[in-house]
Amino acid sequence: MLQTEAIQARRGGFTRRKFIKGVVAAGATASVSGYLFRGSGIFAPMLTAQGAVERLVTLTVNGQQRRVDVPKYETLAMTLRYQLGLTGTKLGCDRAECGACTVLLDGVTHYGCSILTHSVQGREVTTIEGLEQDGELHPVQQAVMDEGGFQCAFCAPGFAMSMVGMLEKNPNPTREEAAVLLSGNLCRCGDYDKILNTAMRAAELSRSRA
Amino acid sequence: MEFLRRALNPWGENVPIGVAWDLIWAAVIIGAVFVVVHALLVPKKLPAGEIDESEAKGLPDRIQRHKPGARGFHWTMSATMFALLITAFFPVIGIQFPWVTIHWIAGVLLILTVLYHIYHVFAKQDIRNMWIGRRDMKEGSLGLQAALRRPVQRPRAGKYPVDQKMFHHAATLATLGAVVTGVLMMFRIDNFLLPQNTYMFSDAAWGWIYVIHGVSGIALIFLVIAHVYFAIRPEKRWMTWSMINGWITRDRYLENHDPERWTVPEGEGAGEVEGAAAGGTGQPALSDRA
Amino acid sequence: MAVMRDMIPPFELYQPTEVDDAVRLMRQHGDKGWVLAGGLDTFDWFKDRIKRPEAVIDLVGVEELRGISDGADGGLDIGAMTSLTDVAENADVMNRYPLLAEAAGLVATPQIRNQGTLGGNIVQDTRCWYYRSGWPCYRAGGNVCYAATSQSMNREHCIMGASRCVAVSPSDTAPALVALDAEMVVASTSGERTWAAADFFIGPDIDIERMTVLKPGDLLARIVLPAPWEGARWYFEKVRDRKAWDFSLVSVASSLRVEAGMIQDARIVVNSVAPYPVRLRAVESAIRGRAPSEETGQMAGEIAVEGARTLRHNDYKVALMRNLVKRSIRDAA
Amino acid sequence: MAENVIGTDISPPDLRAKITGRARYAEDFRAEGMVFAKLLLSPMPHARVRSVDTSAAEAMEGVLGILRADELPVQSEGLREGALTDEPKYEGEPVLAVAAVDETTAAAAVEAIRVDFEQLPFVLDPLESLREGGPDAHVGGNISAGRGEFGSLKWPASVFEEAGADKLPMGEAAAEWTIGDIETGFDEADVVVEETIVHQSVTHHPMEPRSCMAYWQNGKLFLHGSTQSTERTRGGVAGLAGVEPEDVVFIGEYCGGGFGSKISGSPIMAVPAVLSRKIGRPVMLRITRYEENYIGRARAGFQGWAKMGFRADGRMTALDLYLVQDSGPFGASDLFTAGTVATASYQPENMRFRGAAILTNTPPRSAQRAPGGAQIVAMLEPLVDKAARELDVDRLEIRKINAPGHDGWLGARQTPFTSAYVREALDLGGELFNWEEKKQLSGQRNGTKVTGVGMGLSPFTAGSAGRDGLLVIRPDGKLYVHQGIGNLGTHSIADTARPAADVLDLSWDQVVIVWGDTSKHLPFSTVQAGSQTTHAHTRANHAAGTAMLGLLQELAARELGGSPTDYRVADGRVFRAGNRAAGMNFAEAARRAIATGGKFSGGVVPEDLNDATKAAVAGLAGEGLIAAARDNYSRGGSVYTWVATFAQIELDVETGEVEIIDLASTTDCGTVMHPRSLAAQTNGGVFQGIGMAKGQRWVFDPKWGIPFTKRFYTARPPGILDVPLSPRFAAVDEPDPRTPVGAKGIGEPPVGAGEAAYVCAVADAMGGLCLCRTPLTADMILAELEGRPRPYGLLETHV
Repeated sequence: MLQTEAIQARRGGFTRRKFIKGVVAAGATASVSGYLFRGSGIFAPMLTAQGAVERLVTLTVNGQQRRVDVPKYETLAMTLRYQLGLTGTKLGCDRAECGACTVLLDGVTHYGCSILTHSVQGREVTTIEGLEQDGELHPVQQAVMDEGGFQCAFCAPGFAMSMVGMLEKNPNPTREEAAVLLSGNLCRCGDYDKILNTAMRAAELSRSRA
Repeated sequence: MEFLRRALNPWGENVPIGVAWDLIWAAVIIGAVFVVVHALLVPKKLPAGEIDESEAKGLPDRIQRHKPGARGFHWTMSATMFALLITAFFPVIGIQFPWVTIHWIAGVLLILTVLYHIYHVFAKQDIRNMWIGRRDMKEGSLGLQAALRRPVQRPRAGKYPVDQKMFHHAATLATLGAVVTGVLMMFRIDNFLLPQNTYMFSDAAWGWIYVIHGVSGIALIFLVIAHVYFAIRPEKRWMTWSMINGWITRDRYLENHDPERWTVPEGEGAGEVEGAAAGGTGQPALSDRA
Repeated sequence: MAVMRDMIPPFELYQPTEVDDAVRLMRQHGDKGWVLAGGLDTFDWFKDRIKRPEAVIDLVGVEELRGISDGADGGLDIGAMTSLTDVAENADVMNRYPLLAEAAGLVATPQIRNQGTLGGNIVQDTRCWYYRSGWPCYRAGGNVCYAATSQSMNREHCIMGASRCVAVSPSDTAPALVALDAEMVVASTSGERTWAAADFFIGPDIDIERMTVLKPGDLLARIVLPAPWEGARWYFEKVRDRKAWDFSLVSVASSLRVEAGMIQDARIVVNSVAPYPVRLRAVESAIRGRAPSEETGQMAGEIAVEGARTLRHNDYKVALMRNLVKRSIRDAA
Repeated sequence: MAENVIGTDISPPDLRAKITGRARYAEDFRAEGMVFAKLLLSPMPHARVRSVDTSAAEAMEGVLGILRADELPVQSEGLREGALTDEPKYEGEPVLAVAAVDETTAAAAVEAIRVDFEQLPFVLDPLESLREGGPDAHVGGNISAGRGEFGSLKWPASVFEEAGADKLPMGEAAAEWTIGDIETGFDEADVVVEETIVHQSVTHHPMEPRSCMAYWQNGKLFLHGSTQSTERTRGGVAGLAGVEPEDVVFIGEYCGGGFGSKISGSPIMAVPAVLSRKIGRPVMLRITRYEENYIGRARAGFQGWAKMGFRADGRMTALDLYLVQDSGPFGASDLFTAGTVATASYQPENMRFRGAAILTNTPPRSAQRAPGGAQIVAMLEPLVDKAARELDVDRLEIRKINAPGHDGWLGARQTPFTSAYVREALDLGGELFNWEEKKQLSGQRNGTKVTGVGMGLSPFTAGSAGRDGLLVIRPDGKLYVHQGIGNLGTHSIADTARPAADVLDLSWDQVVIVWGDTSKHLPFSTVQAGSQTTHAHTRANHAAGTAMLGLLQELAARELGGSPTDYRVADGRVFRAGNRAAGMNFAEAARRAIATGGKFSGGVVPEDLNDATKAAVAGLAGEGLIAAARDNYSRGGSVYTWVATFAQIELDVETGEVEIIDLASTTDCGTVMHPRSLAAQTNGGVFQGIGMAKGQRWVFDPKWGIPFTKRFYTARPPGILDVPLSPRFAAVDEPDPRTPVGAKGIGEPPVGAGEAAYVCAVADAMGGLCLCRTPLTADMILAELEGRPRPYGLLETHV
C-alpha cells in the first residue's frame, strides 16, 4: 500500500485534536463481560490521566463498527478473541513470531498480538471471520478447500490472512514470491508445500473472479 | 532513601548489586555543609602561640616535615585519587566518556603508591608518629576549645596534629576498602592483569563487594572535600606548603609542635639544595605571621 | 517476587498527534515514560514485564513523523515512523538508495516490516538473551556480564567494541544508514539536533545502558539520506540462521564510488560484531585507489578483523566478518 | 464394488470450519462466569519449596483461589510428574497456580507470592552426572531402575580419561543386548568406520500451546483440551481430577499439533480441572509459548558413538552402538527404540547395543515423531556414507544391499516384518530424484557455492493393532462413524473411516464423522502414537464395517426373507443378489433396526468390546442400526514403514549457509489411503527433520541451568523459506498383508529421513566430512571450512 493511502486511511479515524479520542459512533458496545482484562480486579480504579486516551473505543471490524471498553494495555488479538468473540484469530506465540494472529489493517497484514487495540482505531480490521461474503468463500478459502490445505490448521487463519494480503500486493506471484510474502507465518506440521499450492491456487481463483 | 541497589538474580533471589547513587549527592552535600559551618565557626587566624627560645637552640631554621618520598607518595596518590573519583562518578551523574580502563589503571597506580607508602612508613619513618594516644586526645579537646575561641592554652602537637591523624586513618580505611574490592572487581572486567572469573563468589557476595566499593568511593568524596578545604585554610597553609617543599620554619615548629613528642635530631634540617630551592616558595608561609 | 511473563502490566496511554505534544509528554514522564512506535521491540519488553513504564506515548497518530520526501539539499528525508515496508518499496529509496531498500526488506517478516518503523529498527535494543531474560547484568544496571564468562552461551555476541558488556547491535538498517552517511534528526523540547549516523550509536564503554545517544525525552524524528552517496555502488548481506524472522549473525553494508575501475571513496560497515555498527575506516582508506577485486577484498577482510577478540563460542564471526567484508567489495554492484 | 474411496483425494469434513475460523480449539471455548489461572514457575533448575507466602496475593481484589501441589490427586513423586510440584526438577516447572477474575490480576497475584526455594544440585549434561561425585537430577539418583525406583550410575574417572575430550566415554551400560558376535563381525569386515556423534534435544513446539479450560456440572467434569487421542484422554483426565472416567466429558474437537507431546492430553490439565472445582467457577488456563517451552515436552538428545564394519561388497557385518540419553527429569524411552530402529535399515549380521538413560534437570521428554528413530537415523546414515566412500560403493546401492526384504527382521528378538518394500522405495526414490545424474554434481563448485547430494533411509514402527470401531446407520440413511481417535490434523479422523464406507460400498458423501467430544458416545480407540492411527484404526473400522454388513444382511433376510448370504450391500441399499429392487435403503434399515431392537440397535453387543465402547453403544441404543466390533485381525510380526529422502544442497563456503535446492521422498507405507494427505504428511515430517538438522536449537546456560531457546525466534523451527519450494514425493503403494486395508502409518519415519538426507548432503558438500552433530548451524560449518577452532566441544550438549 502506498504511503499516502496509509496516511489517508489513518486520518479517516482521527479527529484533529491534540490527542486522539475514541470516535464515538453508532453500534452497540460489545459485551463487556469481556474476558481477560476486563480491567476489574485491582486495576479497575485506574483513572485516566490528563490528555490520556479513554478506554471506550470504536473499532471497525469486518465492516462492522464495534464499540468496546478496552484497557489501554490490551492487544488487538486479545480484544478480538475475548471481547468480540472472534476466536478465529489464534495465539501461537503472542510475540509476533508465528503469524497465527495475522489480521489485516486497511488491507495490510499485521500481527494482532503485537499491536495495541487503541492503536487501530479508524483502521479497517479484517479477520478470518470476515473473509466469507454471504456464504461465498473468499478465493483464498476456496483454494484451501480445493487443495485440501493444512494439517492441524492452527496456523491456517493466519496463513489465510497473509495470503489475502499477498493478493493485495501481488495478484500474480511466482511460487518464490508467494513464499516470501508468507514467510511471516509458521506451520509446525511443515505443510509448506501444500500451503504454497494453496497460495498459487488462490491467486488463480482471484484472477478469474476479478 | 534507599541505601542499596538490589535486583533479582537469575534464580529469582533478591541480592544487592551496589550502593544507591543518591549517596553521591549526600556525600557532596554533607561535605559542603561541613566546610561552610567550619568556615563560619572557626577563625581563620589563631593567636600566635608562645615561643620558648630556649627550645630553639641547636635547631636549624628549616625543619624537615615530609621526606621527598612521603611527598611523592602524597601527590601521586592524590592524582590517582582524583582520577578515580572523576572516572567513577562523573559518568554516573551524566558526564559520559569511556571511563573503565582509566579507572582500573588509576586504581592499579593507587595500589602501587599505597604499597610504596606502607614500605616507606615501616622502613623509613616512625609509625608511632601516626598513633593516636592519650595526649592526642587531650590535644584534640584543647584544640577544639581553642578553635571555638575558648580561652585555653593552644596545645602543641606531635609530628602530626590529631585531626590530621584522624583524617589519615579515615582515608586509609576508605582507600583500603575501595582498593581491596576494586582488585576483586577486576576479575569481572576485561583486563590484561587478571583473568576474568565472573563466578568467583556468589551473587550476594559480589553484591556486597560492589556495595563496599561504592561506599568507600562515596566516603572518599567527603574526605577529599574536607582535606582540600583544610589544605587551603590560611592558618594551615604552612602545612600544605610543607607537603610541597618538605620543611617548616623553626618558629612554626616550636609554635605548633611539642619537641618532646616530635624531637628533631641534630642535622635533621632540610637539605641545603632543597632549602635554597624552596626558599622563595617558603616566603608566603613565613610572611603570614608577624 | 516470582517471575511472571507474557502479560503486559497496566500503563497510561497517550496518543499525541503532533511532535511537540509527543516530546512534551516524553519530558513530562522522563524515564517513567516509553515511546511506542511499531512496538515490535517494545511489546517483548512489556510482555516480559521487565520494562514497566507508567506512561506510554504512542506515536501512531503523529503524521509528520511518517513519509518519504526529497531533502532540502538533495538526498531524501524519511520520517522515523515510516514503516519498513514503505522504505523497502518506495520508488525513490529503491532507485537512489537501493542499499537501504535491501536492508529494510530483509528485516524479520512481512508483517513486522508492515508494522515496524525505520526509527524503531534503528533504536531497537540488543537481543543478548541474558539481558533479554531480565537478568541483572551491566546493561540492566547490574554488576556483571553473564555472556562473557568461560561457560556462557555467546555464539551471537561481539568480537570487538566490548566493554564489560558483549551484546551486539541487532539492527539491519543501522549499518546501511552508516554506510550511506545518513543523518539522524533528534527532536526534544529543546529543539532539534542532528547526528551523523556513525555517531548516533554508542558503545558500552560510554553508556552501558543505552545503544544510541537518545536519552529520555529525545525522539528520533527523521533520517536524512545525503545526496553524495546517491546511486553509489553498494552491497548488503545479512547472514542468519533462518531466512525469515532472524537477526544477523553478521551483516555488512558498503557504499563504493568507483571510477575508471578504481575505488575513489568507500564506506564499509559491519554489524552484529560489536555493540554498535562498526565503520571500517582503516579498510576504507586501504582500498582507495584499488580495483574492487577479490584481492582487494581479501586484503580488506584481513584488515577488518584485526584486533578482533573472540568469546567462547563466537570465533566463527571473525571468519564470517572477514569474508563478508571481502564480498562487500568484490561483489558490490 | 469396495475400495472405491480408499486411494482418492477427499476434502476432510472439518476443513471448512478450519479455514473460516469456526473451528474451535481448546482456548476458543468460553463458559459463563469463566475466570483465569496463571502458573508460578520454578526459577531454579532443581529446588525444594521451603515456604510459600500467598497472603499478599490472596489480599488482592479479584483473586479467587490458589492451588498448591499437595491439593492434586496425582502428586509429583520420584519419576511421576505432577501438574504442580514442591520439588521442581527443571527451571520452569509449575509450582502453583492462581485463579483470578482476569489474567491481569492473576499475573499480578503470582508476582506478589513469595516462595522460599532451597536450591538443590542440578545437572544438564548426562556425562557430568555419570562422573564419580557428579550431580544427580533427583535426590534419589540419576537413572530409573524401573517401577518408579531410582538407581545411580557412575563411571570411574579412568573411563573419561581413556575416552578423552573427543570420544564418548563408555563405562558400564544400563541397557545392553547383542545379535551374533560383535568381534566376529568386525573381523569379517573389510572397512570399519567409527564416530562420536551428538544429537540435540528438541522441543516439540506445536502451534497450539496446551491451553485448557474446565468446569463442573452436576458432579461431572467438562474439560476442553488439546489432545492427539480423544477417548483415550478421558481416562487420564479422570485420574488427574480424581474422579471416575464416566464422570468426565472431554472435549477436544481440534488439536493444533502434538507430534507426540499430546498423546493422551497433558498433566497440566489437572490445574483447571481441580482449581475450577475448588473455586466453583469455570477456569481457563491459557498456556503461553514461554510455558509451552517448559511443559510442552521435548525429544531426548543423545551423546553417542557408533562403529560399523562392512564387507567389500557393502554388506554390514557389524554395528556397535553406544548411546547416552538425556532423559530429562522423568525419563524417556527413545534410547531403546533407537537400538531397534537401527536394525531395520541395515540388518547387521552382528550387533551390540549399549546405552544409558540419564536423568537431567531439563524440561520433560516424551515421544516426538519417531522418538529414538529420527535421532539414530540422522546419527548413523552419515557413517554409512563414509563407509560407502571408502568401499567405493554407491551410496544408494549400499543401502539397498543392507535393506531388509520381506524376510527381514527387527531388533534384538529379530521379529519378522509384516512387509518390507524397502528396495522398491529406494529404487523409486532413485528415479524420482534422478540420483544417477545428481550424484555427479557432488562437490561441484559454482562461485562460492559447493553442491552436495545425500540421502537418508528411515524406518519406523507404523502401527500394531486397533481397538474398537463403532458405526451407526440412522434413519436419515447416513452412516455415522463414531471416532474415538482424535483429530490431530493428519486427516486420519476422516481417512480411517473410509474402510467402513468401502466395505459397505457407500459413497463418501453419505458418511458422517462423529468425533471430538466424549459425550457423543465414542468407542474406545487406539492411542495416537507410534504412527498407529492409520494402520490400527482402519482395521477397527474395517471390522466394524464388516459387522455392519453382516447386520444389514441379517436384518434384510429377517425382514424380506431368505438367508443373509442372499443379500448384497451397495450404494446405501441392502438388496437381494441380482435384484436391486428387492431390498431396502439404509434409512429403512435404520427404522427397522430401531423397531426390531436387540443386537440391531445396540441392545446386545459383542463381549470382547471394551467397556467404554459398550457404554457408548448403550448410549446410542435405539437410535439406528448399530454395529460395533473389535479389531481381531492378525497381530503377528512388526509393522514398519520406510521413507527414503534425497537432498541436493548448496553450501556457501564463505558463510557456511546451506540452501536446499532439490528434495525428493519416497515411502513404503502399504496401501495409500489419501495420496495428497500422504504426501503432505511425508513432506511435513521431512521438513521437521530438516529443521532439527539445520538449526532448531535448545540452549542452556550451564551455570544457571536456564534455557534461552524459549521463543520461536531463538528455538528456530523452520520457516517456509528454510525448506525447498517444491519437494517431490512418491509411494510404492503395496498393501501390507497383515491388514485387510493394507495401510501402514506414515507419521514418524519421514522425520529421520529428512534429517539424515540433509546431514549427509552437507557432509557430501564438505568432501565427505561428517561434523557428527545436529543441529548443523552455519557457524559450525564455517569454522570447519576455515580451519578455525570448533565452536563447541565434540561431546558438548545443549548448544
